[in-house]
Amino acid sequence: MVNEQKKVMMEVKNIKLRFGGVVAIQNVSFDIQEGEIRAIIGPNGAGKSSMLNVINGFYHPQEGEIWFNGEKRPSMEPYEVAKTGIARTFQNIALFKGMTTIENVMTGRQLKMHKNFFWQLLRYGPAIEEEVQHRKRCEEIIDFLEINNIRKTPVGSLPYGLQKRVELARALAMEPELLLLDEPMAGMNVEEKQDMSRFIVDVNEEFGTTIALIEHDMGVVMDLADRVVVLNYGELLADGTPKEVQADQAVIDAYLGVPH
Amino acid sequence: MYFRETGQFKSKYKEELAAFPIFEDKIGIAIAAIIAFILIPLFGLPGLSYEFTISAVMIPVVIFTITTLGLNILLGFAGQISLGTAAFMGVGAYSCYKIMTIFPDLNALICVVLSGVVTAFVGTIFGLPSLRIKGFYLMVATLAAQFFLEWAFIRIPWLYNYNISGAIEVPYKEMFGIVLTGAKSEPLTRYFVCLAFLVVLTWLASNVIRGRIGRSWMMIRDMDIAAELIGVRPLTAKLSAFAFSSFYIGISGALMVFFWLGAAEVESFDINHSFTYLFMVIIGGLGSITGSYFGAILVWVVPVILKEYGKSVFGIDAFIMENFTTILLGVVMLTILIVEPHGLARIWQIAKQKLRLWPFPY
Amino acid sequence: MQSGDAVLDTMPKLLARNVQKFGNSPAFREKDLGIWQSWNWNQANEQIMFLAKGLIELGVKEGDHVAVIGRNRPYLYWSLLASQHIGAVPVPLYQDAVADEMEYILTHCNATFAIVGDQEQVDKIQDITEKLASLREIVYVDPKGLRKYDKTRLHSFEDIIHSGMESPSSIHDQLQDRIGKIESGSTCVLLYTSGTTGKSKGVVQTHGAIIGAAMSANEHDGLTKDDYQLSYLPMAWVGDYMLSVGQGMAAGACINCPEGADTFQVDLREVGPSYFLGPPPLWERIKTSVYIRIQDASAIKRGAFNFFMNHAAKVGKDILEKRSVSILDRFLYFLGDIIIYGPLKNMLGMSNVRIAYTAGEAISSELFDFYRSLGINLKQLYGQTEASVFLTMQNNNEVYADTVGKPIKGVELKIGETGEVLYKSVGSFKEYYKNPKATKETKDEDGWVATGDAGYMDENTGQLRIIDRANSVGKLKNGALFAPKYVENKLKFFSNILEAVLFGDARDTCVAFLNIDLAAVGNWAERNNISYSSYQELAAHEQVGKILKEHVEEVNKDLAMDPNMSSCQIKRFLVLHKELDPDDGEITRTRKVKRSFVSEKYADLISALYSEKTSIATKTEVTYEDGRKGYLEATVKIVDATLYEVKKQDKNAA
Amino acid sequence: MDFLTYLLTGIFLTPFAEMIEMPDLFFQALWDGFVSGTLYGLIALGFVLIFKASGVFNFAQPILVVLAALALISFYKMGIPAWLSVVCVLIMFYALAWLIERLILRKLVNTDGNILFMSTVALSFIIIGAAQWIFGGRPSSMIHKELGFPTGSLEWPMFGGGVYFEMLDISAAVVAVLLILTLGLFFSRTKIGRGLRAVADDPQAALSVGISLNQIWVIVWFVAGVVALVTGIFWGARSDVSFALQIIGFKALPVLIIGGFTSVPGAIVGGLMIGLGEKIFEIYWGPLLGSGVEGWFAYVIALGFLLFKPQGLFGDKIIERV
Repeated sequence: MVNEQKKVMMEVKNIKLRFGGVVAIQNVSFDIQEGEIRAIIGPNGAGKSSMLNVINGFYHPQEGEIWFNGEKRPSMEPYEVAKTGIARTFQNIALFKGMTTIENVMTGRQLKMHKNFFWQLLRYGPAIEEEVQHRKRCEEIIDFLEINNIRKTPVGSLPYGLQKRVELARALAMEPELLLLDEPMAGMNVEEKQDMSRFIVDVNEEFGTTIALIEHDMGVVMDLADRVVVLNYGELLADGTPKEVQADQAVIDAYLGVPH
Repeated sequence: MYFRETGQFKSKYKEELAAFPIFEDKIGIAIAAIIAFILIPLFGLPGLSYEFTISAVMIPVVIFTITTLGLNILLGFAGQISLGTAAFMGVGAYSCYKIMTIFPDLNALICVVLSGVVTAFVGTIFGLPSLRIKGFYLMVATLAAQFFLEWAFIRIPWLYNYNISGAIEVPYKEMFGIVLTGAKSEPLTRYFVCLAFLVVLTWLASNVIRGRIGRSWMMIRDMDIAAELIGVRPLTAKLSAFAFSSFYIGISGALMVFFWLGAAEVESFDINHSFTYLFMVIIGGLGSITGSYFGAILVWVVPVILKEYGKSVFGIDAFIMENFTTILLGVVMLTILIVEPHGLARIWQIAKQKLRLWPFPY
Repeated sequence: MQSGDAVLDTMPKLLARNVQKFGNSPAFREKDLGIWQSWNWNQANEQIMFLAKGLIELGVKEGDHVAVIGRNRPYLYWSLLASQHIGAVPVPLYQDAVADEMEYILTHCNATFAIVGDQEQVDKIQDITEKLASLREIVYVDPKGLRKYDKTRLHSFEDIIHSGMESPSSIHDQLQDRIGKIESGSTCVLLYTSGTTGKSKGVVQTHGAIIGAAMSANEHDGLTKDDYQLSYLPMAWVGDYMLSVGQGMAAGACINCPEGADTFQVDLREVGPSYFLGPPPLWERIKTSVYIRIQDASAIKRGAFNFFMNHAAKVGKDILEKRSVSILDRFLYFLGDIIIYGPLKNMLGMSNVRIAYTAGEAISSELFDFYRSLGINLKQLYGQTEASVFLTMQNNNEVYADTVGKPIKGVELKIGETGEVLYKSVGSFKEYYKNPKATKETKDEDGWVATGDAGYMDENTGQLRIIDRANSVGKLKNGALFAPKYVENKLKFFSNILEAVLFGDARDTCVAFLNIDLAAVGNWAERNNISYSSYQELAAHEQVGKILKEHVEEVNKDLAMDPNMSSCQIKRFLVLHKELDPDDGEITRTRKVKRSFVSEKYADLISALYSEKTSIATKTEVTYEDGRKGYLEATVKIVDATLYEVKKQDKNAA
Repeated sequence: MDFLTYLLTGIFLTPFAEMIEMPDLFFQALWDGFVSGTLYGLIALGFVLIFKASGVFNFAQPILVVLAALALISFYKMGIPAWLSVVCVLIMFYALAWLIERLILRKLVNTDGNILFMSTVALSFIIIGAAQWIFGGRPSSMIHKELGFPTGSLEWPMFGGGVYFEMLDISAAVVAVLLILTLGLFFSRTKIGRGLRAVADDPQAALSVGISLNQIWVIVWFVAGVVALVTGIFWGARSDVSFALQIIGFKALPVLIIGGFTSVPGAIVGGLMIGLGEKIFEIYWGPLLGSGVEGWFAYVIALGFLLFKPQGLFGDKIIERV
């Protein structure tokens, strides 16, 4: 929870993103403080996912800067961004269909494993030690998210709710500083939503991971998020605590569809 | 039915990560090894002459398993399609030939390995387009490699030391007093050399695939966007796949010329061979080492044996048998694609799973 | 066991011997984080000593009662042993007991400390803390979810181990001194009986009794340190205590704990134990699951299964008991073993089972023969909490479905006038805790203990045969014998019937309640596409009634063959609209029917059965999983069953 | 130093000098390039047709060309008059199209593209085997004369030399253009044409509006057969009919890369570019690299396109969405 003025982990300054003629994001700036759960909400097509992709280095904004841990971040490729400790889950699931649950979670450890090609060839000594050590870390995460009984099932055959949880496990395996969740509860029933919210809070408290959460369900946003950014048609509409944002007239109009 | 897994529990992660965790699988592998290393060299295959079995069936199938393994790493594990396999085998063969002529006293096996390394470089270069394009377009790019290299094998005399016939002959090589290559070499020794290569390369491949690098390939294959966002650098993953796969294909090319054919013209590296190797991988099963074995055995051994039986038993001449086997290959390929797109490996996996659950269905 | 063991009469001595003789062989194993974590005796001993010292530092004094609640985990078994080492008395409780059940036991034995498995147990105890005046500290093993709890009287298992590790040598001396004080007669464990009759009683067992009974049981079956078993039964049941801690420690065998409650089948297969004990309902559930799963198999598999199973039914038992069998049959059985029996045992995780026991209640011969014909050496044993379980056990070559074996070493049996079985054994209990009256009632001056079961010595097998609970064996109005348990077991043999309750004491005819087995009947309904939305609706379905009528009449025909049992034939019966449930107090945790409670609660149904009514509307109280109470209304139909004449046949036709 | 100068002059100076000196040779090269370009275009058209209509990249198209040519010759040898044997070949193609739809396409209706592509590769193996078995493997000459196509060549004196136009090539070009126009019309105007385009976009949607998928696919494969026949006739006329034709058939792939998979004009323009480029490059730059450059030239150009404009000139852009 955020009480006093905390160190800012990431700051996004007047970002402008265009796809050909279509303006996806129109000079938006906001910050994410360390250890907080920052929600990004807004109607469909407001630019939420695009903003996430900008942070992720998947889209390169035409203008604007991204500051991470106090330094200005040069324009990076997605895998470089991942190295700096930013992980994410996807709106519509992007699991590796050809692998089982445990293998998917192990992929989260790629950045942490370094044993060179020679050792990999022999898979002996340091290489296997590294594999075992990271396998144990994955098992702890599997235990944490209570998906032990689907450890060996191929992810393709898992129900929707469980696939979302495996994706969260994979992101956690990267032990990120900043975790980007793209509508983690889309398409879930009430019980699954409760479980996922509990896990998100646990992750925030147990591992101290800062979380940027895109979510439609206002109920979830209200009780999970410390601060909320509201986007609409690619512009920043409001930024503040859930209560402030809820009372903000511009936000209510945007959601109730006053013609813009 | 065959499996008795009661009491086989894992108390260390290492056991869990082993190549063959279940005891019964270890028995299966041991039986296969006995057949390959002892039974066939001693008795050959039933109904076929011993000489024919070794030099016309076993040596090629072992070599083609290495090729299929290489292509499977590229296509099955890393998801990068390539129609240039035969050409890369050619690179392996010619580079081995050049190495042997430039360094005459170098041991034959080292030459083969070095030719693999050379092919790995060449393969990586031709793998560069995979960074920009994928899927179907990449296939056409590899076709460019295939035709360009075929052209190079004829048009660059340096490759075949300017001898008029344009083909490369195999020099006499021996190691520890055993004659390895050249006319006087025993088929059996050549068979064991190839088999040794296959075993070592399979072990290395299975290690790399189950490790960090193999996982990065599979990530790229399944969902390259997600892989990139998790920290896998597409460039390193794709090019390492091309390099590693070309290393295997280069070695198999060198082995084909120096330990089987005894000489090589360009035709043995043409586009049709590339298609056959592609068939081996697809029929065998993408993304599975055992699949590579099944594919090579089915696609190579069955036609050869059919031709042999056709000739000796039904007296049909080779030409008709040749066509019959091509049709048969096409038909088997189609059935596999329709019935089980993941190839024999998946059929084997399902059968194994059924046996493990016997007598219950789930 | 070797002669030198006479002196091994306390848990600390046993542990010391195991460390000394079997130091590096596995002592405890648990499936956790995907693999089987294991500790050998040296490592286990080290952990137990640290835990003991940690508990001393926590303030556990000699004679204190330490409650141990949670699913089977090595850490909790260590807690039992560590408490014994510091002279305290461990009191294992059922982990799925409801809060007020726990409250009764915790207040009765005024436990001062509690070592629990996870957050669920901590919550239950904290709900009732005001009522537990004596409880001071709680130690939890799994920290998940407990981060935010107020830690004043709550400690993590790691911290206790840690404090024990760093404890000063004075604590060490205190530990040695306390170990020194423990001898054969001191209290080893306090086990609460599942109490089929009213409130459960606390059975005080001494070290000597537990170890004596365990040693003679091990000797009877020749169990060594390699005969391990899977500890899946509730830790509070004497069966688990005797098998895991008693026999395990006595033989130096490894104690294996499953990953969780729901992964029993997978863990059983992975561990592949050679020694297995299970109550009849478990054997029934496994057999039903086999038949249900095989129904969905392909025709060939089903065909092979039925063919070989029939062959096994014919010849299997003889082969197991080494009797002569024709060459063809033996070959067919050998073939069957490769195709069906071997894989079946493998799928059930019982391939390596050398010795399997059924206990707790009688078992139908059909179910019993099913396992023996497969080559699983299932045997009967009889005992009770007060006797540290082991009273009579069958030898490998004298196995029958309806007798419970001969008394083992150190046990003497005699039959009282009322037909009640009495025993004097090395494993007899010291007393009922704070209940001298009950102690005197069950244990007379010269040590004979009343079992509360009626039975007699069978002439031709020389083994004990249990008919029924002493107090429930009654007389019909016309004086004929009324043995409800005997009939109920025959009814429960049918896979469709989960539970049956017979009434007839001091009446002129017998009547019965039946509970359908939702899994089996549900599967049957599905295949005959009969739709049903609830258990109640399926139970009331008239086609289900017809099938159960056939079952009852088959039992009546069977009873008619035995002259002194034919009077127990069922004249009328009804299918209960709700499952008898432990939470409603109708059956115990190990599914034993609480007969008096049931007859009070359903008095209206019983009277309807004895009247001419063909259906009865009733309203019954139901407890839901989270403890809320609700009411269930239903009109239950009553069905008449045909009775059969007593046929003049010789005795052993039964 | 002379090697470098030799190289530079060889690439930049001598070829253009030769062009100017012998314009007729240049025109001749242009004309030959144009003709082979149209034929490449035709083969590519066969690919585009099936890809547009069923989303399947028909790898067996080149072998269909060989099959058509061989069948035609064998029918003729059996004594059937030339034009009648053409009809027989067409009937054969209709039967083949029906079989392919029934045995293969119907079963693989919604599998992913790779598997469909692989099935056409398998199909090509079956056709190779069958064709060799039935028609024998020996190369034989095309019967274009019997079909009444004019032979001999026209000579057009120019700049002191002469540019020869084979009558056959002219008729090939004419027929090709005619075929392209009819197909263009067929696609846009006729009911089946529209149905075809609908199926290509989204088979499920097309089904929902009542277009019978199977019927469409049979027609498409039949039309591809017709194109193959035309290509086979003219291509077989230029060089004799043998299985080598299949290798030339693969040349259509780079054409598709350049022209885009889904556009008919793209196939033709691509074909011409490759045809002309190949001819000119071979004649003027070929000797420098040891000739026989035709084999890989098309692919190298295609590679160039792939790296900068993957969807080709006319193809629709491929967009990656996360």
